[in-house]
Amino acid sequence: MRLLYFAWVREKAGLSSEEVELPADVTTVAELMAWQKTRGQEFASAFERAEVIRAAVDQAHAKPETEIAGASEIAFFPPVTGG
Amino acid sequence: MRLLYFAWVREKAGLSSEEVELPADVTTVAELMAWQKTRGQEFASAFERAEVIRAAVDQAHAKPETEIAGASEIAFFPPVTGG
Amino acid sequence: MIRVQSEDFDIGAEIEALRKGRSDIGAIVSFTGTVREGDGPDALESMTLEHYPGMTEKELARIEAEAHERWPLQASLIVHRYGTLKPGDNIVLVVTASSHRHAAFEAASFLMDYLKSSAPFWKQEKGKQGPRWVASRDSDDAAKARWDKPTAQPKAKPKISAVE
Amino acid sequence: MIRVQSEDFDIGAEIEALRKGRSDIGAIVSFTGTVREGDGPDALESMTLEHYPGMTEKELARIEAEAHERWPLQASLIVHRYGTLKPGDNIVLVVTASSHRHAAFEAASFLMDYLKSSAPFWKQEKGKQGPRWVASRDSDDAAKARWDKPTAQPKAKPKISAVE
Repeated sequence: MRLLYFAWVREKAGLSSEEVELPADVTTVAELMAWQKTRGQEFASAFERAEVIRAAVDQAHAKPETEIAGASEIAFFPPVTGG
Repeated sequence: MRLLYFAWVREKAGLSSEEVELPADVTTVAELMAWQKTRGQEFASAFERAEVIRAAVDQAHAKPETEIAGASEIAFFPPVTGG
Repeated sequence: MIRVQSEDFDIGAEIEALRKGRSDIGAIVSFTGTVREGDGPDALESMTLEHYPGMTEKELARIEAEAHERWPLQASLIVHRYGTLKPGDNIVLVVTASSHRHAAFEAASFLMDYLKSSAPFWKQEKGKQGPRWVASRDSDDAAKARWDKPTAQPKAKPKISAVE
Repeated sequence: MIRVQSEDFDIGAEIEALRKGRSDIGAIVSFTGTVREGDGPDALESMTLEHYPGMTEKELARIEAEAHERWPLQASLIVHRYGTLKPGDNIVLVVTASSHRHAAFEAASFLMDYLKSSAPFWKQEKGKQGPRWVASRDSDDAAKARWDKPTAQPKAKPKISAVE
């Protein structure tokens, strides 16, 4: 699965994208965020305030409870500030 | 006093402006409209539906009860359709 | 700024002039009204706009000043044409600039609603059925009424045993 | 139509392209968002917009399609820039065309509110105090919520002796 990071989540995580194999028990966006916190200091810092981080599953806005089975691309980012 | 006419009021009255001496008992816009109806066939036709005709006293929108004493220019026209 | 003219206007150039040299604006809204051709027996060949020189400028300036009282605008422009226009031609341009997008949107919408109900212009359409003066629309008065400030209710004298 | 680009856009040319050869439109609204310089210690030197290529285009197209579902639009355009911009530069352009002025105004306002809350862009400001990610604003979410459709009330099962 491809993971993408934007804005300050990208800066804190120290990378903009990666390919990962997820543990079998990670089935929702919220579980994926919890798992991210366990991946070392940078990820712990990037996902420390997980409640303010938004996610997109296959390029569509997702909720914490959104299922990620079968997704090919999941992105994490701060609330958007376009326009 | 200068009187001006616009759009179909102008067409029916047959003129776009004139200088007139008003009778002393004509003191409001409504009275001026009533007087206009007495000024021959064209004016009777132009002011027949007086209730839909709007007036401006010295280039500001006026009401039937607006006083006209001291005004130098009064205009009559259909409801506006700009924009 | 207001202008009444028979010549066409260039929307892009007008917006550029309004914002030139400014880096404090944030939001610019423009409204352009154009002549609609219509179809069938109502199809237009041309439209002639008559106006009341002198009063038109006063009304547009008054409406513009009221918009600046109501919203924090940094700049604004109203350009209204008169004379004979063809389908697709520009009739009116309103531009508002603010640091807040909702102020810019609302002020532009307000300007158009007020202009439709207050600016002394009259449209005569020419088509297959001969010339026809366009009638004003109740919906334009209703649109203007949207912006009426709430009237202070005169306090009713309390009636004895009145139900509140 | 939507476009995501680093280059600047020409407001007048975009509006002209949208209306070219059409005499059925009547009302064209444009919104242009620009970089505000700000002042004092918050004064900007530049602003960098990052976005999510692929998702950005999908979101803009989705938002535009929703506007066309809600209002009778004859044409629309969203252009959003990314990259590094300076004070006064254009960021975003929204244009809507309709035969009804209120539809054009409302759709443009809707597009901007949705874009602010949904399009995956992030702004980083650079000024005297070093780079700073712009925080999202609750007021933008509230602005988007203005457009929420009233939720259909689930029909309650009739109670015996219910009062209608």
